Parts: sequence; structure tokens; C-alpha cells
Amino acid sequence: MSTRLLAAPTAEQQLLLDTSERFIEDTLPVSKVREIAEGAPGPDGAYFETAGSLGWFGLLVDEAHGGGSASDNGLLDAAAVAAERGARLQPGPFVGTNVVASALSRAGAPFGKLLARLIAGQARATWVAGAARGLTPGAGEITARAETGGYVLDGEVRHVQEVADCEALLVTARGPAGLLQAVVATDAPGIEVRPLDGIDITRRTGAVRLDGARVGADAVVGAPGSDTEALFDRQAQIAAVLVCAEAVGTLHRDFELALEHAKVRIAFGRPIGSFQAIKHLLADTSLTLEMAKGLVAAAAEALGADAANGGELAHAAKAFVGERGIDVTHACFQVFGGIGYTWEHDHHLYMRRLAADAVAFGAPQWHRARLADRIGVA
Amino acid sequence: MSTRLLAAPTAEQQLLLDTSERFIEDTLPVSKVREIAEGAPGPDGAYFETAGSLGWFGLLVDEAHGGGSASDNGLLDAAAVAAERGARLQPGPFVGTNVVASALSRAGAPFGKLLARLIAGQARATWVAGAARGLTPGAGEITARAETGGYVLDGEVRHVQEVADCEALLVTARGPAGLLQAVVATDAPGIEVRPLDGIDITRRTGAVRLDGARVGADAVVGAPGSDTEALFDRQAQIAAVLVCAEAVGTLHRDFELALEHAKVRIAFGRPIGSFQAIKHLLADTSLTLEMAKGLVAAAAEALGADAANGGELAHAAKAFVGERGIDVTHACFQVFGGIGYTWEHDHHLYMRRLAADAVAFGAPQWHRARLADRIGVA
Amino acid sequence: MAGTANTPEVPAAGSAEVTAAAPAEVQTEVQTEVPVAPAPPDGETPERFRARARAWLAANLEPANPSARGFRESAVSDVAPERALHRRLFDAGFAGITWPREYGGQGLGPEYERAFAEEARAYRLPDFGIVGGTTFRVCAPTMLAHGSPAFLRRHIPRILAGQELVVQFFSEPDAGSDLAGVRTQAVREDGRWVLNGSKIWSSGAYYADYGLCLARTDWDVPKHRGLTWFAVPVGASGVTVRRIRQINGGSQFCQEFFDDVALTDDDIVGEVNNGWTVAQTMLIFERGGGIGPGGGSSAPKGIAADLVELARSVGRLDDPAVRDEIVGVHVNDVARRALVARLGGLMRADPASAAHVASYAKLAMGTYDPLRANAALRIGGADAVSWPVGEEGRTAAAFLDGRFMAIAGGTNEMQRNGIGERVLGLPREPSFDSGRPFRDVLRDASTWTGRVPAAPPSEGRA
Amino acid sequence: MAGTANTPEVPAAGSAEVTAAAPAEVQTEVQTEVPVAPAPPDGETPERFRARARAWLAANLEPANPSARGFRESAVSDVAPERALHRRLFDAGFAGITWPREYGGQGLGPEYERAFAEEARAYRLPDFGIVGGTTFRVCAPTMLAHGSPAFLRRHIPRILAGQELVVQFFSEPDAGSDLAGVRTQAVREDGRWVLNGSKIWSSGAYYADYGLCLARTDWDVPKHRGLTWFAVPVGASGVTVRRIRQINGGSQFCQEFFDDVALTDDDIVGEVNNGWTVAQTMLIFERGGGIGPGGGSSAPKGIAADLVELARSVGRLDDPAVRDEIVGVHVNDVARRALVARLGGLMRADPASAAHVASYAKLAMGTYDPLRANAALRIGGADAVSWPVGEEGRTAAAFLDGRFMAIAGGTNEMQRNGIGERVLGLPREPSFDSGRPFRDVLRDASTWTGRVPAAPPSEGRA
Repeated sequence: MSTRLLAAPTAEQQLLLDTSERFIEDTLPVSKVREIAEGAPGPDGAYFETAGSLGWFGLLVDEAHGGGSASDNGLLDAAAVAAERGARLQPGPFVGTNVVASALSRAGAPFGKLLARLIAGQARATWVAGAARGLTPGAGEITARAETGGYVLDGEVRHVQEVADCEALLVTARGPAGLLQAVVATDAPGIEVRPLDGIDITRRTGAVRLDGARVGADAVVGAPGSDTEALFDRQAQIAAVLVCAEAVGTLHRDFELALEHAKVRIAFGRPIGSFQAIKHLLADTSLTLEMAKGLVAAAAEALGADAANGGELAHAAKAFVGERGIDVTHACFQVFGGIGYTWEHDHHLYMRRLAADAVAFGAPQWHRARLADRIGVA
Repeated sequence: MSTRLLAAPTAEQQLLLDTSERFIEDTLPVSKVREIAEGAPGPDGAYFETAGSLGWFGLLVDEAHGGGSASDNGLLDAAAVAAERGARLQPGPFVGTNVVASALSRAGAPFGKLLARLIAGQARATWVAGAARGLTPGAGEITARAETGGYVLDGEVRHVQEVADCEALLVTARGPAGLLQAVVATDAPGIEVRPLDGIDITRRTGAVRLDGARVGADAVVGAPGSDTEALFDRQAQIAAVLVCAEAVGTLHRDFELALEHAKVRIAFGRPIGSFQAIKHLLADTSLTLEMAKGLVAAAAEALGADAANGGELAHAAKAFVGERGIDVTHACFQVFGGIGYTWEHDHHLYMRRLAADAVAFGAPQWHRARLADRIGVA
Repeated sequence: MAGTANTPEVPAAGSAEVTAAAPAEVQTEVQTEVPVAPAPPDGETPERFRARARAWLAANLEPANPSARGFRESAVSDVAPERALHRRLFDAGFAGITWPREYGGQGLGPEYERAFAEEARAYRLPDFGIVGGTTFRVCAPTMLAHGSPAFLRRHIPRILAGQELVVQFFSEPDAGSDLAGVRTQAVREDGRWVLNGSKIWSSGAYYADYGLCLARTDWDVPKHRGLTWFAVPVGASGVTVRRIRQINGGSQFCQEFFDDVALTDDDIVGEVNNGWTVAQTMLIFERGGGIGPGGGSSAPKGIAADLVELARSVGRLDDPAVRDEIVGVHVNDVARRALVARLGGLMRADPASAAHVASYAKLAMGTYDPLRANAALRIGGADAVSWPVGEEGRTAAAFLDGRFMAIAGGTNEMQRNGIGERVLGLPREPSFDSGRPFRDVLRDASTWTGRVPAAPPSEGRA
Repeated sequence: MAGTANTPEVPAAGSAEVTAAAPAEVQTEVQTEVPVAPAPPDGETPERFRARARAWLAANLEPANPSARGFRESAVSDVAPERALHRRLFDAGFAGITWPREYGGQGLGPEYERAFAEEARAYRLPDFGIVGGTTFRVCAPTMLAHGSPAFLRRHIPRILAGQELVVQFFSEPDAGSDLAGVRTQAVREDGRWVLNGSKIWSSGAYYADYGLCLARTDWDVPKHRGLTWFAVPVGASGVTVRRIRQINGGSQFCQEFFDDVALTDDDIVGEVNNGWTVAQTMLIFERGGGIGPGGGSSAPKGIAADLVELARSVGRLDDPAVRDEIVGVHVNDVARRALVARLGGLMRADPASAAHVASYAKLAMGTYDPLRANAALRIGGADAVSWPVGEEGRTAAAFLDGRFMAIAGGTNEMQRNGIGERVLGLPREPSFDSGRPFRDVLRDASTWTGRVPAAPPSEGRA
């Protein structure tokens, strides 16, 4: 049942994955996600608090700030958890909360209280970047102007994944001294979160509007300008790795269902999986999936260990998984045939999720452009 | 044996094709082309004169100038002949001679004598464009400076297909009033033709160097400047259609050989073509080939009839055939397996030809860019 | 938050089940009536016919509204006015213009039909949505080719009078690509037939009156040989029609369940156990609409106008990557149109090859439609996957629908088999079900080992 | 004008035929000599061994020249110095360090081999080109696993002394993917075996001494059961070796023709008619070199450096389309490296799966190598397809070679079958040749109809 994102997990990692899988299957299996997609209420606070107790939200946080990981590489642990989540279409801002927690952990003390709530699953958060640095073209941008003791934020950003349930947002804004990031509470004056419809009915996407929202200097994360640009890049890379890990889990399960179908579906007196047309399609798809798993794990490992090629691998992972994931879900659809075209079959839930994940936290084009920037840079 | 570029040729077209096929099979079948590729001398003057007598070089020339076509669309006729040539890897500047003849026919009287020699197959010619208008990046350009009664041409252009045997060249140069085209004789002072090596060993490619070569005003084809730019575009489109037609013939034959192999080669107690892996690969390849034929014929038909979408279809044809042709020859190679890897098997001659044809007279990228220029232009 | 691309009329949870009460009622009411069409006037000529049609149309029909979306998915009640409109055509002698007089048609030549079509172009004709095509271009022609005179006298006039809409009950949940692998069965009992099983992917069955149903009537012969077609009243006792909710939120297709549905010999189309012959006729009619004589003249102008508009709407028309994406789609678009034109030429040159060559057009759709939908998704970016509540996510819906032609009406794999074997002449796939009782085929398939029995010496060495 | 990518040593017209006179001569001369290696000193330890190796290497070998291109394709005469060099290693007790003492090895543990490899890294070791790998990592290990003691005593010491280079005579012109479909036959006559047939794709056979040849020794059993391996002297009477001219102009591979070649029972490796068991061992050794423990550390730095260099050399590095092309290749490159690392982890976690999982790495090469070669061709543009006389057309050569891994050593199709059936557990392909005499399989294949004989009732209903 495990997605095996890690080829050889340690015992501690395996324990984290086993408890996470059991928690999901007991609490929010795909059948319940489907109910939420059809209109039932989303996961409650208990879901996130239990998840917090399993360690989901502290993996990228220093121990000094209350975090902790299963191995010496928290991002690798988080990616492995993300894959199990993605296989079961878990909703909620897992990626966003971890990205924010990671940023706040680096920023340190001033955000200790929020950080503690995030780690414990008592609050969720996500990152509102919009079109900053070109990440999501057309999504809108936030501007910040300085006032005594802080900044005033204005603007609207669309396409914020899983923003509905968040208590706090890490907002990237264009400020007087370049890029600036600040933490805002979603219930603060001048902040409005508006739901959007979308192809992925297992997640809640929204738009965030800031209308003269005030933040104090103590809400600013990192030094505005080039320092924040570097933070931005790292956040985008972490988000890419985690959303790819979720997507790889989703691909894994869509593929697993197609494989099972090919073994039991009979046509022309044979299981359809005995035909080379289906067998070879699945073999090629499996190759893509194994490459995706290998690449996402490698990116998590390198980026989590601050290796020199971590960012490059993260961009490559998003480019590969974002584009080839669409091919994989098409191949699965072809194996399902007509049954995959019915609402009752789960395939479309996976297909929808993958289409949305492909552009979340930077479409493949954006990540490819980041790699192009590095051409010729030895 | 026919490539059937035309789905339903007229009786006159069929006669042209039948006589052309018979001429080739009798004179220069692939076995003899292979000998030329291995070092034997190229086709002699008689080959081209017979070809001229069949009408190969007058199809794009007005009857007033001694030309004539089988149908009311000479470009469609020429494309059909080109496909039969390509299927048998015929060498010689068929595309170049027809492009030049077409241009001279439009220019009219001053070039009557050369035109007559070209039509009769007594002389060959080709078009030397190089990097003009970006057609062949890095190929070099010719510049023209005015002097009394004419121009002086300087520069070097590489990658001129089938230039070795040409008596005259239509040279595109950057002149004082914009783009300028002139006819030069290859034996005129200041002109040097140097052979190049290349992947396509069935054709002779070369570089042309002009070092203070003088041409009179009477050698200029069309009015320099925007008029010549329009001529240039049309020449590029005609060349694209004809080189695509040759390539489609080459693809047709490579595919035919692969199909035959799949029917007779036995593995695991069955002809390999009975395996879906091979059968479906060939079916997909056949679809690409049928699309290529349809597109090249449609482009020839529209461009030859001066239809509004003729240029657009010609660019699309080169983009499609140039790129997908490489896929087709790869698929054939996969069907041949090891035997296709041997020098003795003909496959590599087709594969080499296709690689070179893909970039001749503008790589797919250039033709795609021309289409991109038309985006949003209703 | 559950809002999706487009879910017009289907309740959010589960699928709608209808027992097609309305058509059944209609049917009971008119069970015995066989409408009679007027005979064409003596000495009719195409010219006179045209003049008569012109006058009648002007007096009786409303002008066409080209911007109207057309009937596609509708409630049963919406069909009643369309039926009435068709009845008026019938009563005026303009339904079934080329169909036999004895079955309610006009028995005239195709030139009369063309004349009527030209005159009628400007008027609003009856619109039965997808069921109209199935009834008049697939099912009725199949009936005419194989039905007994008595069957045709009962059904065809009513079809022409708009009283019977007929759909196909052909595919099954366990027989998709393997069309002949039918498991729905009709058993002969006490002089009647008892139908049990299930059919699926019947377009618009929920507002149709009859389904032409292929059922197994002999399990002990090879699969193609024990099949029989029945005309099943949709409103008959034991028939349940369930609309299938599609992944794009629509529900045009249905699944039917047959629970001891009683049928008689009168309901049979063609001969008992000879249903595959009828099926092949039906498949030819089904494919008939696929390929026209060529796509050149109706080709849209310019470069992939829909994608250009999409790129403009998301503010990315100047992005070189987006422009190249659009050009790539355009190149494939024109190649597909050129293919269709070429196939038209090939078919005219060799009509016998038409059915096989048509597979290229189908495979082209199945291959390039998904690529085109993916390209649109990339161009649309984030705007393609989420949008303001209440708006339509058209790019997303097209993406979800993108594989439709790769699967429906013969998968890409089936087209490749057809091209490989029937056009290219490649050696056949080994067949494990063509020479054996279907009962045994089903049993052995469940324990597939890949082992091929050795040929008995006499046969193998023949 | 006939000049092509790279045609170094092969005459322009036709292929070279050699009868491998030189090796045969060498072999005759030393037929009876069985070289003897010194025994390791008593009380040998890895540390002492390392010190001894270090001293010997410094005194006897030349320093490695890392920029030397290495022996790849060579004339037979070039091998003699390499043989002599290997003999010196042997005589010093540094050849076959872990191989059995009784067959000329040193019988030491792998830690000794590692120690030697570390010490020897800086020196120029004997280089037999591709035949070196075949001899020492494929053929000799297979012999050690299946050869009789007498066979091993005759051959292994000579291999270790550089006197016998051994290649595989495995594939046939009519048996490529179907490796067991061997038609080369050995017939028992008067106490000896007479070999006839042909083998192909034997790398470097033209300078080897022996070929391990798989021949059919029984035609009346299923194909896997009637096969036997023979060690065939390349210089034996009736053996003709012909170098195959490749499409890229090289000629590393050979085809062999056997015309009544006389062999004896002493030449057999393994048991008569049990050759497929030996073949499976050989295939495992053959694949052994394919996958290392991971590719992370040796990964090239930066973005597809070779393509960046190519783009720069043709002046197109600033072209956005070219840059995106390069990035696309880079993404696939790192995904492939990550795959290999992942496979290493999976294999360590489950060694039994290693042979099957390795198919992913092979399929990745077969899939992405051609795409990469195509991308380079596009980047190079006109400069990639023609070039000044005398220069090397490297991009063109890579393009012609691009499918090598898609075909050689198990085609993409074979890898997909393997992944589908052995990794994913999909149901098997029907087999038409596994249960019947090979003689009958060949006869029936030529009249293939796709018809599967019905199972005899007793068998089918079992």
C-alpha cells in the first residue's frame, strides 16, 4: 500500500510512514475525501492535531523551535509523508504549512508562538506568492509601502492552494526595498479570503485580498531585498519538492488502480494486461513513475541536506513531475477505458488533482526557466 | 511501388509519375545510389537531360517561357515527382533547380536562355540563401555593394544542398537597399564552391564563397528590398514543399521496408508483425506518414494555386515533416532491430537523408517561427 | 467547494435513476396506432417538390436560430414538442423522403432529399439531440436492412412520425472493446424470450422509447455466432435506466439493467443467433458520419484561434513558449485536416477500403485530442485549473474530456489493430476466443496462463 | 563525397573478412602450455599484499595516461603487447586474485582485489578493449560456474595469463530478441560434434581466441531444451569471421560463419542439451555491469554541459528555444540518474528482484538516448548534418548511434515485457513456442494465421 517514495527507508522513517498511513486510512480514506468533494465538510481540527502529533508539521523546524524529524533530513521525511498523503488525496495545506514553518524556523524567535501552533496542528498556514518573481503568471501581486513601525499591504492574489482553513499567511510583497515577506493573520483587518472553483475538487483553492492591511516590523520574515529573494527561491524549491511528492503519491495510486484493472478486466478471452498494447503502456508508465520517485527523493535529499545541487534538483523535479505526471494519468485513463469516464470511479479525482498540482507553486515552465538561468553556470 | 503522395492523381499526373518511376528504376535505382554514396561518380548529364525531357524542371515555369505542367497546378505535379525521387534517394538539385526556375520564370525574359537550359536538364542550379532572414542560422551571409552597372558580392555560405554540380546560383544577399537576389554562374571569377562532408551520403552538400564577384544589373532578380523579401518567402515556401515531398517519399520507402520486415521476420514462433508492440508502432507510424502526405499535398495544392493559406500550409508542412519524419525513421529502425544497424542495409541511407532534409531550406524551428508571426493575424 | 466544471442537471450525490415512465406512457397510449404518411402527388418532380417544401416550410416552421445551443442533454419533457414537430413533417410528407413508401416514407430519390435539405436550412427542424442521429442514421437504417416486413411496418412509420426514438443497447460493462463479448442474455421460455443483464454507454436512453439490444441466445457456440438483436421497449417492465454521471459532470450516457424483461419473437431484428451480421451493418452506419469528403473548405482561418484567445485571456500571448505551443498545436491541426481530405480521396479511389481507412481519422482524434487538451492546460496555467465561483472552467472541462475519442467508439488500440491488420496487412493477433464456445472462453480467461495448447498433430501438420 | 562520420580502419567498399590467422597461430604454438601462477606467500594479509602490489606496480608498470582514448577497435597485432602485459601480472600473482588456485587464480578474498585495484589505479593496466570485459566478467565467470574441472584446468589459467580472449557467439541473424531461437547446430558424428550455422554481433571476435557458442543439439524438444554451449577456437578450420560495418562507419561487431567446424566433448561447457541454464547464468553476468550502486556522486555538474557546448559552438546559446531544449534534456538526464540511484536502493532492499528491476535502467537508456540524440540534432541545426571535409561529425554520429541501447542487448520491447510480467505481475503473453518441438515451431511460424488451436477437452477443462 505504501508508495515507496524512499527505496530504503530507515526504521524511524518507516515508523513515521506506517503511523501516517494508518492514521489516514482510519480517519480520511479516499471514500471520505470523495464525500468532501461532493459537499461534506472538510477535515476537522482533530484531524490536523493528530497529524501534528505524528510530526507532520515539525519536520522542517529546528529542534530548538520545537520541531523534529525522523531521519537527519527532515525534508526527505516530509516528502515521504507527502507521498502517502497524495496517494490518498488528503486535503489541507500540508505543503503550505511546512513551507511557512520552515521559513519561520529560520527566522527564529519572533514567530515562536505561531510556529508552536503550526507544529501541533492547532493552526494551518500557507504561502501567498502570486506572480512574485513570475511564479504564477497572472495571479496578481501584493505591494507593501512603509509606514511608521511597519508596512501597509495591498493587492489581490488568486490561485492559493488550500488557503480556506488557514489561520496565518506568509505573504510575499513588492516593497520599497525589493521583495519583502510578512506574516499576517487571516482574521486581521483588511484581509479577505474568497473561495475559487477548480478542477481539483479534493482541495480548496482561494483568492486572498489585502486592502490596506497593516503589519508591524516584527511580522517581517528575513531582510527585505536580496536576502528575501534567496528565501523566496528556497521556499519555492521546498514547495516544489513537497507538492511533487504529493503528486507522485497520487500518480502511484492512479497507476496501481490501472494495473489492477489490467489484471482482472477480460476482453477477447484474455486479461487485457496480457496484451502488449496494455502491458507495454503500463511498463513505460511505470518507468516514468520510477524516475519521478527517484528524482523527487533525490531532490528532497539534496535540498534537505543543503547540498549544492539541491535547488537544481528541486526545479528539475517540478518540471518532470508536472509535465510527465499528466502523461501518466492519461495512460492510466486509457487502461481504464470507459469506466474511467464515470464520476463513480476514483480515477478522475486523481486526474483532477494532478492537473492542479502541476501548476501549484510554479508551473513546470517557471521551474524550467530557473534551470535555463543556470545554463553555462558551472 | 508508388508513394501515392496524391490520393487521386489525374491520368496526366499518373503518366508523369509512371514515366518518372520507370526512368529512375532503369537509370539510378537505390543500389546505384549506394555505389555513388560509396564513391562512384554521380549521375551524368544524360540522367538530367532525360529527366528534363520528362518535364521535371519545367513544372513551375510558365508555358510562355517553355515550361509546362501535367495538371493545372505545376507545384502539385512537382511535389508528386519529388516524392517518387525521395523514395529512391535520387541525388541532384531537383529542389534547387525548380526553385530557381520558378523565380526566373516570374522574372521573365532576361533569364530566358538559362531557363531553357534548366528546363531541358542541360544545366542545374540552386538557391544560396544562407542565414538570410534567419533561414539557416550560422550558415553565413552574402553582402552586395553597388557599383556602376551592378553589384559586387562578398561572403561565404555553407550548407548548400546539391551545389556541386550547379552551373548557376540564385544568390540572396544583403544589399544597400535591403535584400537583393542575383543569378551568378559558378564558373565566374570570384566564385568558389567547396564540398562539405555530411550525414547524408546520398547528396552532395557544399559551401559557396564569393570574393568580389561582380554581377550586372541584368542579373538581379526582382526589385531589391521588400519585393525581394516577398520573393524570398515564396521561394522558401516552394523549397519547403518540395524538400518535404522528397522527404515524404523517403519516409514512405523506409516505412515500406520496415513493414515488409515485420511480416517476414520470425521470433518466438511468430512473425514479429503479429505482436502488438510492432503492429501498433507501425500503425502509429503509418498515421504520421498519412498525415505527412496529406499535409504536403495540401500545401503544394494551395501554394501552387496561389491560395491565401498556401504559405501557412507550406510552413506547417516543413514543421511537421521535419520533426515527425525523424520519429518515423526511428520507429522503422526499431522494427529492423540489429539489421538496421548494419551498413549493408539500406535503412541508414534513408535515415541520413531525412536528418539532412529536415534542416534543408529552413529547419522546422524557422518555419514554426514564421507561423508564430501570423498568430492573431486573422 | 464541491463545485466542478459543469454539473447542470444531475443531483450532486449519486446518479439519477429513472424508469423512463414518460416514454412508456406515450408508448402504451399509441401502441396500436400506425401513422400513415400522405403519398407524394402524381407526377412529382424535384422542382415541384422543392416548391411545395418551400411553401410548407415558410408556413409551418420557425426560422433557425444559429446561436441557439441546440438540444444536447435534456429532461424527457423537453422532447414532446420536438416529437410534435416531427409529426407535422411526417403528416406533410417531408419525413423519410427516401425511405420506402410501405413503411411510411416517401419513396423518392436522393435528389428530393437534397432539395428539402437546402430549402429547410433556414428553418428550425426537430432536434432530438444525440438520439436523433442514433434513431434516424444508425438504428432505423439497420432495421430496414435486417428487420422483417412485419417488424418494419410496426416500427418505421412510428419512427418517422416522431413517436419512437431508438437508441443502441450494445456495449456492456464487461464488453467494451470486445464488442461481441456480450453477456446480456435472452433465454427462450414458454414461447417468449426473457432478457437479463446490463448495457452501458447508451447515449440519451433516458428519453428514448426503444433500445436495440444485442443479447446472447446461445452460449455453446463461438462468441460471434450466438447473438440476437431485440427491440426492447425502454418502458417495459424490468428495464431500469440509470444516467451515468460523467467525470466532466454531464450525464448524457446511460446504463440499463434488465431484470426478467419479457420479449417476443416479434421484437427480434434479423435472425436468431445471426446478430453479428446485423451488428456489422450497424457499425458501418455508425461510422458513416465520421468522415466527410474533406476538411479543406471548412477549415478555421488563422492559427489555432481558440488557443490564441485563451492565451490572450490569461495575458500570455506574448510569451514565446506559449506562442510556440500554439504553433505546435496548429501544425497538428492542419495535418489532421489534410489527413481527412486525403482519406476522402483514398476512399473515393477505393470505396471498398473506406471502413478500414477511416480508422486513421479516428486514431488521429484519439492521439491528438489529448495532446491538444494538455497544451491548452499548459497555456491556461493556474487560470485553467481554478476560477471564480460560478464561472465555467472550459479549459479544465476540455482536459477531462480530452481522451474521449481515444476510448469511445473503438479505443486507440482497436484502431491500431485495424490499421495494422486490415490496411497494412500485418499478420493477425492470435485469437483465443474465435473458435470456441463462448462459455468456455469466459471460464478459461479467468485462469489465463499464456500457455497455448499444442496443436493436435493432424491439425498442426495440415 | 562518400566521406561519412567516422570510418577509421574499414575499407570503404564491403566488409573485411578475416579468418583470424594470428590468434590461431598463437594458439597452436602454446596449445599444450598451461601457465602456472605463483602461490600467495604464507600468512598473506591484505596489508602485506597491498605493500607487495604497490612495490611491484611501481617497478613494472607505466603510469596511467588518463587522456589516452583507450583501446576500442584495433588491429589484431595491437593486442600482443597487452597480452604480454597481462602475462606479467599473472606471473607476479596479480591476475585472478579471487579466482580458484587450482585454475591459476590466487584464491584470495575480495578485500585483496579491492586493495590491488586501489593501488593499481594510477598505472596503465592491460587493455583488451571490449573483449576484456567479455572475457573476464562474462565468459570466464560463466565457465567457472558450469565448466568441468578438466575444461577449467585447460582454459582458465590461459585466460588469466592473457593467452585466451573469449567472446560470446550467442545472437544469430535469425535469432535476436528471441535469444533461445538458435538455429546454429552441432550434430554428433563419429564421436565428435560438427558445427554449422552463423552467429552475429560478437564484439571484437576478430581479435579473440575463443567464442563461447550456443548451438542446437536437439531439434525435437522445445526450444529452451535442446541447446548446448561449446568453446569454439576462432582459428579453427571452417570458422570465418567477418567484421560488420556499422551505420556509423565503425566495425566493432562481427558475424561468424561455421562450415563443418569439428568440435569434441572436451569443448562443451555445462551439459549437453542443458545450455539454457548456462545462458541464464551468462545473462546475469552480462547485466552485472549495467547498474552501479548509484549515480549521484559521479553526476556531471551543471546543465547538460555537452549540449551547452554544442549550442555555443554553433552560436545558438542565446536562442530561447535552444535553451529550453537543453533544459528539457537536463531534466531527463537528472531523472535518469536518480532512477539508477533508486534502483540501487531497491536492489539492495530486495536482491532477488535485481535482474528484473535492472530492466528499468535499460529501458530508460533505450527510451531517452534517442530523444537526446534528436535534441542535439535540432540544436546543431545545419552544422550538425554537414561539416568541413576531414572534421568529425560528432552530433551526426551520435544521432546514428542513438537507438543503440533501444535495440542491443534486449530491445525496448523485451524490457517492457520483462517489466510488465516480472515486476508488475501482469499476465503473460501467449507463448507459441515454449511447449513444442523447435522443429515444428519454425515450420508453423512461416504459415502464421493467428489461429489458436482449441485445447483438447481433457487439458482445457483441467
